[in-house]
This record gives sequence, C-alpha cells and structure tokens, in this order.
Amino acid sequence: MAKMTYIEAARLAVAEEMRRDPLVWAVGEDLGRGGVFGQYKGLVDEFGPERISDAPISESCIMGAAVGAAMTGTRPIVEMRFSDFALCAVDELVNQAAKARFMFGGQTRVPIVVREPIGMWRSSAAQHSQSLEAWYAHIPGLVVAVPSTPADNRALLKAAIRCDDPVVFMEHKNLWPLEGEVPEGDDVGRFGKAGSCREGCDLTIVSWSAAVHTAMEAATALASEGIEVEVLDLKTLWPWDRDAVLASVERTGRLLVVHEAVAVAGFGAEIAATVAEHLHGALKAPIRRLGAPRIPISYAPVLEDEVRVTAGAVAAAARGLMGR
Amino acid sequence: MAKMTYIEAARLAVAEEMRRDPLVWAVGEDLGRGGVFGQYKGLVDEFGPERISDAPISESCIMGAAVGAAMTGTRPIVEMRFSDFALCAVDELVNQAAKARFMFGGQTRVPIVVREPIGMWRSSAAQHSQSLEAWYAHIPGLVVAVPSTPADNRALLKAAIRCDDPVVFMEHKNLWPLEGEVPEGDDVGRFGKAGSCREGCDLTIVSWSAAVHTAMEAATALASEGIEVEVLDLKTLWPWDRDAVLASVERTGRLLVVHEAVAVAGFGAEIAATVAEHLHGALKAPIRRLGAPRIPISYAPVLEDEVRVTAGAVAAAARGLMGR
Amino acid sequence: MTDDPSSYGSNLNMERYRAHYGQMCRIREFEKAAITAAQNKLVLGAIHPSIGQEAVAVGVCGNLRRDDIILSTHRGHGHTMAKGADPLAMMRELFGRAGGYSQGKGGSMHIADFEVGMLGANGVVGANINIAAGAAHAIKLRGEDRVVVCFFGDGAINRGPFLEGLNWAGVFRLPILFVCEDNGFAATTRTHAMTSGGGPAARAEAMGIAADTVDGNDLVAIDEMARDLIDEARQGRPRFLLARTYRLTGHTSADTAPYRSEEEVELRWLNDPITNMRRILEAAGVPGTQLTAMAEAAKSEMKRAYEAAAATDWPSRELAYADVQDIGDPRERAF
Amino acid sequence: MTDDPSSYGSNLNMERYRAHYGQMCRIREFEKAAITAAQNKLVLGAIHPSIGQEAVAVGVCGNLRRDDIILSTHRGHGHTMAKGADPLAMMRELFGRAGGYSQGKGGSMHIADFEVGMLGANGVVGANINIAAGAAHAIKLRGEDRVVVCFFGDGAINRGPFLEGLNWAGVFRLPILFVCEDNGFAATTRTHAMTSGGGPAARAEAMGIAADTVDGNDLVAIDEMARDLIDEARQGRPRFLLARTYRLTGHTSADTAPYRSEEEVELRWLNDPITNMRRILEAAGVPGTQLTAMAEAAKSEMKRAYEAAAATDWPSRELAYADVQDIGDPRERAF
Ligand SMILES: Cc1ncc(C[n+]2csc(CCOP(=O)(O)OP(=O)(O)O)c2C)c(N)n1
Ligand SMILES: Cc1ncc(C[n+]2csc(CCOP(=O)(O)OP(=O)(O)O)c2C)c(N)n1
Ligand SMILES: [Mg+2]
Ligand SMILES: [Mg+2]
Repeated sequence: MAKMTYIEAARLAVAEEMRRDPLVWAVGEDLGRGGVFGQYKGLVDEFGPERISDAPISESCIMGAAVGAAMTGTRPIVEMRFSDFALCAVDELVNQAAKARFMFGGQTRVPIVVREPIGMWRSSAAQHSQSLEAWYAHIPGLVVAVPSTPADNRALLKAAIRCDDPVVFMEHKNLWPLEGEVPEGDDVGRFGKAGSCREGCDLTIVSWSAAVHTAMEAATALASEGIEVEVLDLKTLWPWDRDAVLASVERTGRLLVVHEAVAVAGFGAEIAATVAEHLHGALKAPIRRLGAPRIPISYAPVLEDEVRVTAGAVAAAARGLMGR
Repeated sequence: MAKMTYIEAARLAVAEEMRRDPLVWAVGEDLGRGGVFGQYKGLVDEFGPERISDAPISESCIMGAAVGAAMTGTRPIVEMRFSDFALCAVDELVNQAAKARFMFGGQTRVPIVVREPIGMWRSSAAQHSQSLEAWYAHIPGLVVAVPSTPADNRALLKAAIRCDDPVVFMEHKNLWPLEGEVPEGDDVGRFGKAGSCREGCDLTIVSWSAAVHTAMEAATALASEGIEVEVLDLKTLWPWDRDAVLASVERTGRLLVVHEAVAVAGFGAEIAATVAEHLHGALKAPIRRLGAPRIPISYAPVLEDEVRVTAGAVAAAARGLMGR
Repeated sequence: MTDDPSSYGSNLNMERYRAHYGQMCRIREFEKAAITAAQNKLVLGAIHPSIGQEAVAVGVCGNLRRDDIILSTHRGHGHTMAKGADPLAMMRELFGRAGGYSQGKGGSMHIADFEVGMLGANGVVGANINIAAGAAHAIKLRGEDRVVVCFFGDGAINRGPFLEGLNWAGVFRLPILFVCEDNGFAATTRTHAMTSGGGPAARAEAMGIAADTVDGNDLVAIDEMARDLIDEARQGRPRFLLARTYRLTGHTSADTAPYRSEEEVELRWLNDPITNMRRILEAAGVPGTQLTAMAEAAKSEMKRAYEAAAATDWPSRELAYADVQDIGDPRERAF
Repeated sequence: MTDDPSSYGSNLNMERYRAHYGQMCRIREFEKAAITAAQNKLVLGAIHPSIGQEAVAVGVCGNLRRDDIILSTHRGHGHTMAKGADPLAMMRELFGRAGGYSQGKGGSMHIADFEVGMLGANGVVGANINIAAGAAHAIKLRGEDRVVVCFFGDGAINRGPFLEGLNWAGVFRLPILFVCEDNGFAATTRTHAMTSGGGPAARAEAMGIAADTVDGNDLVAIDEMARDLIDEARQGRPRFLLARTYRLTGHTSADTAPYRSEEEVELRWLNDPITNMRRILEAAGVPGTQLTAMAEAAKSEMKRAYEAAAATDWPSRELAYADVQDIGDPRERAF
C-alpha cells in the first residue's frame, strides 16, 4: 500500500500501462506540459512527445483520430480536458467509436479510453461543470467508469486501457487532491463490480464518483443517530452492479440513490426503476433519488451550491425514509 | 377537421407560423428542394430562399448560427435531417442554446426549434435510426417534444415555434405517412399535457412517439381478453405530465412504460422511478419498462426487428403484470 | 477526359488499363444490380450509386497495396470493390444477409472489408476524415510504411472535420492522401452554391496540404497522378487530390433528381469514364470485341452475385447481440 | 508597432487616440484588479487576462456603433469593456455578486452585456464563431445595417467551427468581421506547433473571406484598418483581420507560464501596446503628465470597482431557478 492522491494514482496507471504496452499512447491539448490539471505531468519525459502527444484544439479530430488509430492497432487514451468539451466530439464517440464494432459485424474494435473530467469545481460555471454520465450509459457499445478513490482511479484506468471496448472514463475534478491508499502490484479493476463502503441494515445508499464521499459523510452522521446505512459505490455505470444493489436493498428494504448530476433522467432513475421492477413488495419505504435540480450550474458560489447534493440533504432524505 | 398526414401537418404548421410571424425562418440542407423527407416541400415558393434557407453540410454551424440568429431577434427552425446528425452539433445545442439564457442572467433567450427526426425506418442502420430523447430531457434549458399524431405534430410544432425556449422537436420517421384528423383553426399545442388515447382501469401504459401506436394495438388486443388498459401519450418529455401519469397509475395500480429507445437509462426510467417514489403502496404489481436492448440498430430487417418493441411484447408484459 | 484519346498512344500500359477497365465495368454492373435489387425490394436501405465516378476509385486504389488502408463515404461501393472486396459478400451485405461483410448489420452505407484494408463507408458526411487521419497516425506510431487514402465528396469540405483532419495530417506529417470527389452535388444541392471561396484544393493548400487537381473521368490521368501522390504520402508528406467528376444517377437510387435537367445529364453521359477508357484502349489497339466481352463478363458476374445474395439466408437472430462489446450484457432490457 | 512613433505626426486624431489610450488603461487596470481579486480569493473562477492585447479590443470596437454586435472568447474582458460595458457590473460578475451583468451566474468566462451589443464571452473555444455568423445572418434577414465582430484566438482556427462559420459568412454574404488575435499561444502550447499551413489569414482567404494582417500592438494601425474592414463588412462583404500580438500574462491568472522564458516575456513587454500608444501620443505633443493622470484615473476607477464589488451582496438564492426556461419547472428534483 502507498498513500497517494487521486491524480497521482491516475498518472501511475497511465505510466504503468504505457510501460507494459508500447501500443498505448495518449493524446490531447497541452499534454506535453502535463495537461490542464497535471494528470500527465512528467510523462512526456519518460515516453516522449509521440506517445504523450499534444493536439490542436480539435476535439472532434482528437476523438475521431483516436477511433481510426484504435482500428489500426494502437490503444489511444483520449484527453477531453473537461467532459463539457467532449460535446464537440459526440458524433465521433457515439456514432463512430461506440458503433463501429457492431456495425462492421465484428471486423474491428475500438479500444479507446476517453478521459472526461466531470463535476463541479468551484465557480467553473455552466460550461465547465457538467456530469453527463447518464448519456453514455444509454449508448450501446460504451463502458462508463466513475471512480471515487485513488485506488479505484488507478485500478479502473488500468482496466480501461486494457479493455477492447471504448471506455468513457469520468474523473471528478474535485477529487484530484483526494488522498488514499493504493495497493502495490498490478491491481487491475473490474467493471461492473460495486464496492461496499460501509455496511448497514436500515437503508442502502447507492452512489458513485464524488457523491460517494457525501454519502459516507451522511452515513457517519446517521450512525450516531442509530441509523445504519449501507453505502455502495457503483464505480462503473455500464455495466453497473445490479446484483449487489438488489441484494443490498433486499436486505435493507430501503433505497436512496445519490448523485451530483441532474436528477431528471439521470442514471439514478435507472437504478430506482430497476429496483422498483425487481423488489416490488420487498420495499419498506418509497425509493428516493437525490440529484441536482434541472438548472445549469452557476458561477456564484451561493448559486452553485444550490444544485449541490449535501450530506445534510442526504441525511434528511434518509431520515425521511426511516420515518423519522 | 381535415384529414392529413403527419408530414403534411408539420408542413402546415411551419407555413402557418411563417405567415403569422415574419421573423420565423427555417434552415437546413436541401430545404429548397423540400428537405430530405419532403417536410418543406413547396414552402420555398411561398417564402423564398432566404426564409426557407439551404445550408452547407455544416451541422455545427446550422445549430450555432441559429443560436446567434435567435439571440438577434429571429426565430429559426433548425433542420437536422436525422437526429443522428445532430450529434455533430451537441456543443451548440447543449453548451450554447440550452444555457445561454441562464448563463447570461436572463439577458437573452434562444427561441429555436431543432427538428430531429428519430427512430427506426426500415434498414437505416446504426447511424440513421437512433432515439435519444432521454439525453435532451436531462439537459436544463431544453424542451423536448415527441408527437405521435398529425394533429399533435401540427399543434406542438406551432407551439414550439412560438416558444421562447430552445425546443428539441423529434418527429418519428415512420410516422410521416400516418393519416389523421387535424382540427381547423389555430390549434396551438401545450407542452407538458399528456393525451389519454384510451381509458381503462386495469393498467396504465405510458408511451410517446411511434410507440404509442404499438401500445394502442396491444391495448385493443388486451381488451378482447378483458384487460382494460389506459394508454397515455406523453407528447412532450420535458416537461412531462407527471400529474396525469400519477393520477392514472393511482387509479389502475399498474404501470408499464413503452418506448422505442434503449431501455437502459431511457426516459422510461425517469417515469418508472417517479412513480415508484410517489406511489409506493398504491402499486398492485411491479412497475415495468419495455424498451430496446442495449445494442446498436442493425441494417438487416431480421436483426433490426430484434430491438423493436412489438405489440405482442407489450401485451405479454401487460398480461404478466395482471398475473396472467 | 483527354480530348484526344490517341494521345496516350503506345506508351499506354495495356495490361494495366485493360484490367482497370474491367474493374470499372464490375463496379458499374454491381451498382446497376444493386439498383435493380432496391427496386425489387431486395435491398431495403438507401443506396448511393457511384455511377460515373468509377475512374476515381479504380485509378486511386490501383496504386495501393493490399495492406494499405482506405476510408470511404456513404457512396462507397466503388472504393470497396476497387480495394479488392468480393462483390458477393458486398451484395449479401446490401441484401442484409448472412455472409455479408458485416453479417448484414451495416448495409450499403457501412460497407467495409477490413481484410483488404477497407475500413468502412460512413453514414456521417466527413466523419471518415478524422478516422482516416487517425489510421495514418497509428501507421506512423508503429513505424510502418503503409499509407491511408481517404475518399470524400465536395459537400464534405463544409464540415468541421475537413479542417480538423487535414490540419492534423499536416501537423503530424502523416502518410495519407485525401481524395475529394467533386461530383458537383451534395444530395440535391449544387455544392458550389453552399461553398465559399476557392473550393477543396484551395482549402487544402491553406492547411498546408499540397493539392493537385485531376479530371476524375480520365482513368489514366488519375492513375498517374495517384501513383505519385501516394508515393509522396507514404513518405509522411500528406497530399490532396481533387478529382472533378459527375454523379450520373440521383443522390440515392430512389432520387429522380428533378433538380437538374435531362439535357445536363445526357451531356454528362458523353463523358462517361468507362466509355472514355474504352475509347483510349481501342485507340491503342485493344479490340472492341474483347472490351465488350469484359463488360459482359462483369454483368454476368454481378447477376450471379445478385442471385446468390437473394438465395442466401438471413443472419441468425443471435447476431443482433454479437459484437456489441466485451463488457456488460447487451441483452439488458429493462423488465 | 510602428518603428518610428513620430511617423503618425500631426495627422493623428489626438482626441480619438487619447480616449483610446484611456480605454486601454482602463482595461489594463481592470484586469490587474481582477488578478489581485483572484489572488485574494474574491474571484473564484478562472480568469484569462488580455494584458498585452488591449489594442485589438480598443482599436476594433472603437469603430463600432452601440447597436453593432460583438462575440468574444474566454479572454473577453477587454472586448467587453471596449464595447462600452460598465466595469463595476463586470467586476461584480467576476466576484459572483448581485448586480453583476449576469447576476453572478456566468462569471468571467461568460461575461456579456447585451445592452451594448456584447453577446457573450464563451467557455468553448471557437463556439462563438458560429453564433456570430448567426447574429450576422439575423441582421441580414431583418434588413438592418448593423455589423458583427467576432473575436477569437489563434488556437480557435483549428476547430471545425472556424471553417463552418467562415464558409457560412461567405455563402450568405453576411455583415461580419472576424478578428483573430494571434497571441502565439493556445493555453500552454505554442499554437504554430499544432497548426499546419499558412495560418489564420491563409485559411480565411481560402474560404473566400478577404484577410488583412495588422500589428496587434499598434492601436493606430488597428483603428485605421478596422474602420475600413467594418465599413466593408457592413455592406455584406465579410472580412477577416489577423492581429499579431502577444499574451503578456499566463493563460489564466494562476498560470505562471513556465513553458516560456523570462527573457522572452521581458522582450515582449518592450512592445506593450499601451506604452507604444503613449509614445506616439507624447511624440504628437500630448503631455506625459496628462497621460500619467489618465492611467492613474483608470487605476483608481478600478480600485473603486474592486471595493464596491467586494462590498456587494451575493445574489439571492432564488436566482438559481430564474431564467432557466419558460416551460417546465426547473425545481423538479427527483424525490
Ligand atoms: C453530417 C451529415 N450531414 C448530412 C448528411 C446527409 N447527407 C448524406 S450524403 C449528403 C451529400 C454529401 O455530398 P458529398 O460530400 O458531395 O458526397 P456525394 O454524395 O456527392 O458523394 C448529405 C447531405 C449526412 N449523411 N451526414
Ligand atoms: C473546445 C475547447 N477546447 C479546449 C478548451 C480549453 N481552452 C481554453 S482557452 C484555450 C486556448 C485557446 O487558445 P486561443 O484560441 O489562441 O485563445 P487565447 O487563449 O490565446 O486567447 C484552450 C485550449 C476550451 N475552452 N474549449
Ligand atoms: Mg458531391
Ligand atoms: Mg492564442
């Protein structure tokens, strides 16, 4: 075990995989100077500018070229800088990367990792703060990863780089400085395997990405009130660990889904709907979802906070479900 | 009342609104020759090539220019040809059109109508068949319309053109030739008002767009078996008529959501989740959703049909919910 | 076309051009068969014939190795066949049958044969340009000496990827040849009406990609120019070729093209690239009977392909769930 | 800059340039105050100073009418102020306070003042180009004689909208002037390393938009050229202006720019557009004391704006739900 930050863990994963496989390379704006958040810092020194490649401000071509390069035997890591800018490359991701293998009847594969940092990051406003993970979960052909800890960031990023499917890899910008233990050795993550952050018999909270930490904060507070919450971190949304969620809710009889994204048509709806479909009768309380209201994200802190799902709100919702 | 097709109704709506308001104009590829499906046929003769404007193959600019033209006092109708091509213009729609009014603190509005024909249309394959209505319902600032009949297509398109918000207007390609009665007079639709296609006490089916007709076919078959189904046509997904759905499910105790789009993270999840949240205890059976499996749409008819939600599947699901 | 066919005279590589003539006939007959199949409701999706543009496909692809790569557009039959694909597997794909190149999952607009380096037609205009740049990027990273050819139409130059992909190729000095087939139309629109400035070649030059222009209905001229440009491109000097041609059919097989006059089209038929080539070969001494026989052979080959495709089974339903992705269960349907 | 400042001599419109000098000082001081505010955690979002590029904003906008329109980028303070916006309302916006132009909902990267025709900075590089084309399109449709100016950086020319928007302006003959501020950098990257071909002007020309190049640190030259180009543009002849300048600060106020040497930056400071203008005015007879006083006045104006902004309330929480859209309830949260 080594202590490192979420961003260091990502850097480590890229370095390890690039050492292991000479066909892995990364491309994006400013990567030679470490990338906009320093996610690639120092990597150009080890791997050179061909494999840690700068790019013009051409999101469509960064994504589209990665598709072609993946079809031609390399494994590109695509850096989109902010998930918001990936909206300049949706055709390339959704119409091309996600569909090529199927549409060409299995003649090709598109092993790309699309890194799209998500989420609110103080006063980044409406065009630099979005969390659109639900979109990509809806698209056949894509894998969607949303790690919440340094260990998962390393393990899942390694898994993503080794995966033959296009993976949308969403790191949360607020988590970059988060410290945590990261296992030594070649720890490669598994898609579709939730983590249990905390066990409890009263209520299941399902969450992912930065919201997991909010959920844990709420769970700690609730424990002191005698409410024992089980917190599941999905880690990936496609596939998502349906079995773990159903098993937990079957035990607790109560479900609260917590995410940062807009609640309406967010991925929380998929989880809530699935549980409602499968555990009708086993539920002791209505399912609840907590997400953002359907408003763009503001610049002013006081307004930005208005869309935030806080630990206080989570705890209040949990109490509600417990009838307190 | 006049009998006309879905496509004629749309043409009528555009003509009527363009006559009413000289600031309304339409722009897209090939519009001067009537548009790819003939939706604009003849309109250039009446309104001239400036108001029924051709465009280069530049989806980003068609959308982006419409945003600027809307901010500058005109009301553009944007033709995207296939909703799939609108994926070339997502930044313009989601980062610009949807957010401008909010992000600029109410200094501007973006009254555009984005026509994005959706859905399967025999052997159009993976890049010409998608239904991504769930995406836009998730985006603050957007209105989403999904009409299923000629009358609604006219009324809602007129409403969309008059609306000061950006409206994603999704016509289903398979419905173009569908005939129906269309009221005379200035019939302007209301967003967020579901239609009841059929009343029934046993089960509520919620649907929209072409799937409504599938649901109705199933409902007719079910009636002959003594199962009385209530079919609600949402017509718009943002806003969606939550009150009508909750009222109906409260009465029937059973909900089946039917849509053509991929089920996973489809808009059906939002409806199912909302009903589960609000009507816990009032449900006599588990909620069910029917949508496409998470596979791209194939070209070969036999494979294309594999993603289709058929009347038979709807009826079978309904019977299941009735315990038959 | 060359005004005086005999000008190619005895320098003509007879074998080469006879083969190319045959290839053009095969493409022509394939598409005629496909159009018939569409009329007979055996091909259900849209098809975009390249009738009148065959010389570009054959002239360019004739200079490629099997391990070289091409990317194509919605109008991709000619490119695909010229790169070496089998017309029966193509026809089966258009018919949506088992044994089609993509098991019937793609159809005409996504025709592809990765075995011969044909990395796909594309339903999104211009999208292939970035993908092609990426394929060339991979070739460079891997230190190979393959080359990529990217075909697209005159309408595609108005989409952003045209700029982004050409700039990319220039910045990274990639082994790629861009071939713009200027057939005058973007669907039902005359492209020039929606294009500002000096057109495809001027734009390419401004992006640092040296551009040449060729008569797209003159196979010999294309062949010679493509050879040089592909040599250049293979060295990491990206190049651009503008081929001026004409789309003799409607945009799709269903398009009767009422937006242009019959006279215009008739006039253009006088410049049919296949007839042009035939004239040159005859002038160079190839007997007309031999050429007619080649055309007939192409016709019967495609008739056989049509019949064989029509007699082929549908793909197994299970294939709907195959090749979606490794991770996650594609059958997941909410229920 | 002009090598010999006195060359402008007595032909100089003294009043005009004195005012422009003052305007440049105001922009400079506004941004210096904003940087201080960022250091003091009063401005929380990223800010992109235009220090060193003020002459372009002032020189171009000085030729616009109030009802003309501009579109800007992430680096938009200068353009906004030059178009006539109030620095206090701007500062409040940067501070995220009530009374900011967008009620604190947009911040620096979305600064806008629609009243003076400033239709917004933009957080997405290049996105403003298409929006600007559309604004000009609306002007043409409405038969007005207004004009649009679209500012963007040298990095933006590698995004698709650059091609699509310029082509659009050319095809529809729109009243628009594109102004590319070539400051040598796209964030931490030297733009030329990622740009193929002859650069912004060559690309514009290829798209049929006549392009001129100007020293972006020479206010007089910009003013004169912009006047002519805006006149042209107003007649529906879209024009392009490439202004060569330099970004004297880091990309954001937090960027220490380790990717370039101190010597490079020091050298560039010798070509500071404000100092250049001052030299010209002094040579033309304006007393230095007067110019110093103007600079001081600008400084105290911005100090007052800073203090007033810092003393202003946060926006009311209710505003989070305002101006989302007319249709549908934005408060809808799942529960
Ligand atoms: C992004 C996108 N926009 C629009 C279309 C619809 N479309 C298909 S082909 C075509 C015309 C293309 O013209 P060109 O590039 O000249 O190729 P050609 O058809 O002439 O071979 C159009 C507009 C599309 N497929 N993709
Ligand atoms: C589409 C998009 N990609 C990337 C970014 C991140 N980004 C912000 S500013 C910038 C550099 C822009 O360079 P340039 O256009 O020259 O403008 P300058 O910053 O020099 O004024 C980049 C890459 C962005 N905002 N939008
Ligand atoms: Mg064409
Ligand atoms: Mg720059």
